[in-house]
Amino acid sequence: MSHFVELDNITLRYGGEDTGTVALEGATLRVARGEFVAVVGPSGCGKSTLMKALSGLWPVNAGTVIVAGREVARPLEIVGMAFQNATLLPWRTTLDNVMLPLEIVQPHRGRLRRHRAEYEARARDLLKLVGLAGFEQKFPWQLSGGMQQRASLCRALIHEPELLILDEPFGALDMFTREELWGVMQDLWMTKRPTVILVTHDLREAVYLADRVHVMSARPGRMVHARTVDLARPRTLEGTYTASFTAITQELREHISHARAAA
Amino acid sequence: MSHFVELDNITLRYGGEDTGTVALEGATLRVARGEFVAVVGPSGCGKSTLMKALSGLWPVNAGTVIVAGREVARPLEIVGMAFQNATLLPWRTTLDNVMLPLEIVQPHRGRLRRHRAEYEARARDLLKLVGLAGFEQKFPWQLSGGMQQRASLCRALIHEPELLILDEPFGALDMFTREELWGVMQDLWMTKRPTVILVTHDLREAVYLADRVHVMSARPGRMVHARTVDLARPRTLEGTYTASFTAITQELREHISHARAAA
Amino acid sequence: QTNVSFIMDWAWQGPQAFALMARNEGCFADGGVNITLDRGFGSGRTPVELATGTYQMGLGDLNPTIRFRAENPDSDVIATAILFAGTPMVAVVRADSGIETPADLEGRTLAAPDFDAGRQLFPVFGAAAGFDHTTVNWMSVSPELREPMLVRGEVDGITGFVTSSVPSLEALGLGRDDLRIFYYADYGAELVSTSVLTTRAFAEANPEVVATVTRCMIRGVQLADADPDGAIAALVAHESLTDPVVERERWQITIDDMLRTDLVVAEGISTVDMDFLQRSIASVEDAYGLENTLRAEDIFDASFLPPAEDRMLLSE
Amino acid sequence: MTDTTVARSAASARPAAAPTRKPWLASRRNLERALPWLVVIGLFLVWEVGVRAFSVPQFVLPAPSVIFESMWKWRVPILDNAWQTLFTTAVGFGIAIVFGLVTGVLIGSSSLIYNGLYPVLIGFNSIPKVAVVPILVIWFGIGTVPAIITAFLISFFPILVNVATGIATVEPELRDVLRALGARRRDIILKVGLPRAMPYFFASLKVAITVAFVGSIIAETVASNKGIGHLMMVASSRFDVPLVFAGLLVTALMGVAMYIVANIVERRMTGWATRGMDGGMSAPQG
Amino acid sequence: MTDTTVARSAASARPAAAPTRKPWLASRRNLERALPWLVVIGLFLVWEVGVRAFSVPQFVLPAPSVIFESMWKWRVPILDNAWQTLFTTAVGFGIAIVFGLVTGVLIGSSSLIYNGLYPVLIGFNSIPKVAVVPILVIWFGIGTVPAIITAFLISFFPILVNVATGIATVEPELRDVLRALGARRRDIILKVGLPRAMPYFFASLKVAITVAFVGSIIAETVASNKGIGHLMMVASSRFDVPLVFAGLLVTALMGVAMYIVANIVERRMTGWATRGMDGGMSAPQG
Ligand SMILES: Nc1ncnc2c1ncn2[C@@H]1O[C@H](COP(=O)(O)OP(=O)(O)OP(=O)(O)O)[C@@H](O)[C@H]1O
Ligand SMILES: Nc1ncnc2c1ncn2[C@@H]1O[C@H](COP(=O)(O)OP(=O)(O)OP(=O)(O)O)[C@@H](O)[C@H]1O
Ligand SMILES: Cc1ncc(C[n+]2csc(CCO)c2C)c(N)n1
Ligand SMILES: [Mg+2]
Ligand SMILES: [Mg+2]
Repeated sequence: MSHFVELDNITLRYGGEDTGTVALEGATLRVARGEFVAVVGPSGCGKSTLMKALSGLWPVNAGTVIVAGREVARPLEIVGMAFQNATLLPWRTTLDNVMLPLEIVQPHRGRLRRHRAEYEARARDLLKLVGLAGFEQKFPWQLSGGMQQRASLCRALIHEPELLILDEPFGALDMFTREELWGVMQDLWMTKRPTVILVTHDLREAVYLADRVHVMSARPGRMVHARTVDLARPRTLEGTYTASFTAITQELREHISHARAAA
Repeated sequence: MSHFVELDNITLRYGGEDTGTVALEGATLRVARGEFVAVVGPSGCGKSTLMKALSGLWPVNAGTVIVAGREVARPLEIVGMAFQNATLLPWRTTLDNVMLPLEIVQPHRGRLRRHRAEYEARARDLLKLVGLAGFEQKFPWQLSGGMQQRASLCRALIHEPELLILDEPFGALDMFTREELWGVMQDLWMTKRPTVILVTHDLREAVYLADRVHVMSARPGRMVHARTVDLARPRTLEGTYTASFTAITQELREHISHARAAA
Repeated sequence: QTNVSFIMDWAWQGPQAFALMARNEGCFADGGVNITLDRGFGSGRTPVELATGTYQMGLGDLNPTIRFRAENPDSDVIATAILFAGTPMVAVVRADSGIETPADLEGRTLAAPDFDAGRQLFPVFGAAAGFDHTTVNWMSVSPELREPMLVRGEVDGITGFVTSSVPSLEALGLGRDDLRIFYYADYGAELVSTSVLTTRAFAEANPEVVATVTRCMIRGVQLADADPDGAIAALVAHESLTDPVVERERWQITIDDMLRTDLVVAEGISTVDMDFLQRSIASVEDAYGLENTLRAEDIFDASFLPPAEDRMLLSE
Repeated sequence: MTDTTVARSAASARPAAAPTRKPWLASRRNLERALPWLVVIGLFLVWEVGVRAFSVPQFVLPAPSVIFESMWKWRVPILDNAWQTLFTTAVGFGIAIVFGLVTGVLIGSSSLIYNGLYPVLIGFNSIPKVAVVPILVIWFGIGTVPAIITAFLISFFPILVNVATGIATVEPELRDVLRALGARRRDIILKVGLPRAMPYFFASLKVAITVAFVGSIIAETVASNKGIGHLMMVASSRFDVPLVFAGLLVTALMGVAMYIVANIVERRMTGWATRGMDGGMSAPQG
Repeated sequence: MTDTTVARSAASARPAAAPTRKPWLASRRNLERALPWLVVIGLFLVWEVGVRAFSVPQFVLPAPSVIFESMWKWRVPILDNAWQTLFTTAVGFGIAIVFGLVTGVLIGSSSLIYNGLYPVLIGFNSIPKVAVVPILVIWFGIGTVPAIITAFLISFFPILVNVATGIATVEPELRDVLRALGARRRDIILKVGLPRAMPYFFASLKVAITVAFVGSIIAETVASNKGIGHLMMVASSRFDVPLVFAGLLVTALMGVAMYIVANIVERRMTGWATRGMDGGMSAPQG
């Protein structure tokens, strides 16, 4: 079976042949359509770089990146991406930032003008879902760090992309807001079934959300371990305290520990 | 006894009298010299705002802010601050970013030119301590998110300030790097004994590091609970799995849960 | 040695070469004057430069100075010699334009800069030649556009100095045969031209210096008239950008049309008929709508001139 | 740029001082509003006194009072000619904005075009436009067209340079937000490049407006029967120095008027860049 | 701005294309280097052919060949005068940089000064500098000084505007980094304001250099015995249009030369702003 996302043995180097930083070397990752995959690994190992490679934002130096059956040469319309930093556009209000993808991506782009109210309602609903109701007309710099991150998540979701790339989308949130959003993410995934690739430092988060968790080595990053999470869906917060759950996090923990030590 | 840091019943509003966002209302916090205090609370509750108020970066609308016995009207030289976003200056290398406070704060400022090599060695040591050896000459945008955060932490520490204000300094790090840096922080605190105020979302982190943990209410933020952590020092990672430790985190957890629900 | 800074009436061209000849001969130095000769920017600028003290002495067509004096009664710019008695002011039309007499200019369009003396004294020409100058339409252009406008037929004629317009038109491909040139003087306009200027205050404080400079300027004209090629050679030596052929012609026109009036040939350079000058002043004042207040003696002081025998032309 | 009221949100201004200092704040705002007038009036006073004290002759530097007198005396032709110049300048400036934006975007977004065009543009702009006007007059005849073209030629370059720089220095992170959506180049420029470049675009307008006036006026001095340039030419040809200065003063006034218009638009569009704060480097209370 | 080699670090360039495309890349870099020449040569060719085809008279627009001929014929005085103009311009420009930086910092960092000075500066800059030269001549005499002052007066404003904008739009987050250290205002400007404003400072230099040339040349046409302005005056007063154009061409060349100098300095100092990448909006492979 051909995979929806297929990174094959990629190498990615920032800068020149000799002097550059090799961020990824021989990284391979396959994700089926509709799968939810998490990527974990030590800081600076190349997780964000991997996301940039697979979204087509940065060309690889070796290996192939195939998404939806075609080699990725430039970024695709079917992707929704939440960056590690919120990177909201400072000249747009929160609402306008969230609605940005609708101005770019078809078919919304063509429909936006006529169906503006409908789309705006959708954006407001999303913002409400992440707890940002009432902040629609604020500018990004009027939001707290965690609020910016949540707005950025909404921007990744608004156009209901087939492939979701989320780079630490909950990193700046307190535990409760975070857990609430896990639930939101899981609901969303179970109803729309996008393909999701999530980068996180939180193993509980990875195991709660993902079908499979990949562990990366220290830089230059490559996949050193993959763990399928076969817990039943929908998963609950209580479930994260069960033994089977903690066994998985414990296993992953060890692998990361090795990956770090090996560097 | 007069405290080193004394925030008394402060109100802070972004923007105008009627239209502005009230971020803090009636927040009170007292920290003795040499104490290590953590502040936790839901996203958007005003933690960063509290830090800005107490560092003198943003004037309060009501109440008093006293640091080292004097009312804070403008930022003080004795403060070292790590912002929630790394905010490294993009035109400086990592090393130069870390050395920035030395160019500003006395007595280093006056000594820097003559003792450059010595100071540079100190900066390199610090960078090495947080795992950034070899990245001294890279520009900030050539670092990963977690690496930027670590460099920003070094910048807060380099001039050995009396008062350390750390706004989620470990948020973008994987668990292992984070735990390693907890140890680094604890060592540093135990040897130099600065006054530290730490904002975090991680209760384990708060309890591991702090003498006291303050819980903030949802916006407009104020202190709703304070918990003294009377665990022995130096604390160990194993210690975080003990019952007495988890009892404290559990207690704090409940308070935050209430604080969120009340909003 | 007394330092004198002297501003010419225009850039270094054929008509300005004489001053260099006098200097090269050592006339100024022998007279105890250390002279600095600077290019000028039009006769209108010279009285202003003198009045502000930027320069002590200068060269310029007398008409703008008359006007300056009349409009600034406090100022004391005077002429100590009139080097070129014949006015170079002309109106030029194309020979094939059907304009045969000045009167045919009525209702036509002429191009000239606003500050062009020929344009400003056009009323004098109109009065002398007997036509209604107010019916003429003017087009304001910068000097470098004046002749091209005529060449391209966008205007019926131009006004200007014969010394500048005719060589320019030739350079643009219109020879004398293609042109009809109306000399203001030919129709009875009583105007004089290029003069040595200074302020009365300076002249009274430094009478010998002024006398020397005045004498040497006349000497320079004598030399340049007698040896036109030598004058151009001096010019080329001074201003490396000079095109000798054009400047030789320009100087020749100046000699023929401005220098050698009957009076000058007979009695020497700067022989001034004070009645003529008074009438000339009146006509300038009329042209500008000023009251007739300026007297010839106030603006021309003959006392610094050398004796008549030293002012005779050397040639012939 | 240094506005305290912001577009779309008044909720963003930093409290410039603790509430107890309000009266001082109020007077500071008043001071800010009054300051340009004070500076101008002060300037004129110094000028007037200086001219009188040293009894500078009128044809060197007329006193402001004399200039105002002349302005009043010739108000009808001055207004007439000023109107012409304002029109010419506005048209030329308008074309310059469009052209400067488009070319700026092209140059800023492609290093090929940058390398190919910049040196040529620099060369062209080092040439004094006075020298080009005669050619324009010969091509387009005497009148408004050469002046408009001159105003355009002289003023598009500052706009172009700043737009190009703004586009070229957009933070890659912001650009990547759009790129990740598969946005076309055009969209990236419209949604990120141009908004990001706006503060510098408006900065360039301040320069461009002033040079546009210079452009149309020098064109008018070279060949025109209308406009402030023509008026100043006529005035100087009859030694009416006060009228020349009246023309200059009117030009300055028109420049300031156009600046105020641009400034209003700027405040609406680029409040985000200063986060609606007092644009200074100073601490709120410092 | 669109440089691919960066200050202090070569390790930052995005791979502009996959390795397999290297040959094309190489030829692209060559193309970039050759393009300005190609554009200039192309321009001259079109010009030459156009002039010949329509047999445009020389006084309207001389053909490049004629201009080059004239350039060669008068090479000695041209070089002489060009040197003078280059010197004058460089001095005036140098003063303008210092003054523009200082005033830009003041205006950018204080809304009081901004409000007080900007309108006056706009007004002053709307005035054609030609009109100011005669006054300068009366004060300083004919010669180099008025030309230097004119070059300065005309070129400080673009620098000032961009420095002020750069300082005023510094991200408050970056400013807070310094403020939190209790840094003095001067330090904040030196360590954050100015570095942040550098890309726009250099952008403004491109404009300022060109207008500095314009300034010294117009001053020379009004009051000087030397310089390209003087040369063009002499040439135009005898209708030597090819020589006028030769003067213009030499000016353009000098402008480009100064630009190249500024560009080299810029590349060293502002590589960070484009992250050392091709400064375009385009995708690495797009
Ligand atoms: N633009 C860039 N230029 C040069 N080097 C870079 C660039 N971006 C990242 N790197 C380097 O690539 C390596 C991997 O970075 P990456 O951002 O992918 O790490 P990460 O796994 O996302 O880390 P973190 O968990 O801290 O976000 C790092 O060593 C970093 O220094
Ligand atoms: N510059 C600003 N202008 C206007 N409002 C602001 C500004 N900064 C913060 N706020 C508002 O103040 C409130 C508190 O923000 P703050 O950044 O202090 O939250 P926080 O507790 O740090 O949250 P987080 O955990 O998400 O970082 C938020 O509602 C935010 O919208
Ligand atoms: C008002 C006025 N003054 C001077 C000139 C310049 N000019 C050109 S040719 C020439 C020769 C006469 O000596 C002179 C003086 C002018 N055109 N108009
Ligand atoms: Mg990352
Ligand atoms: Mg915060």
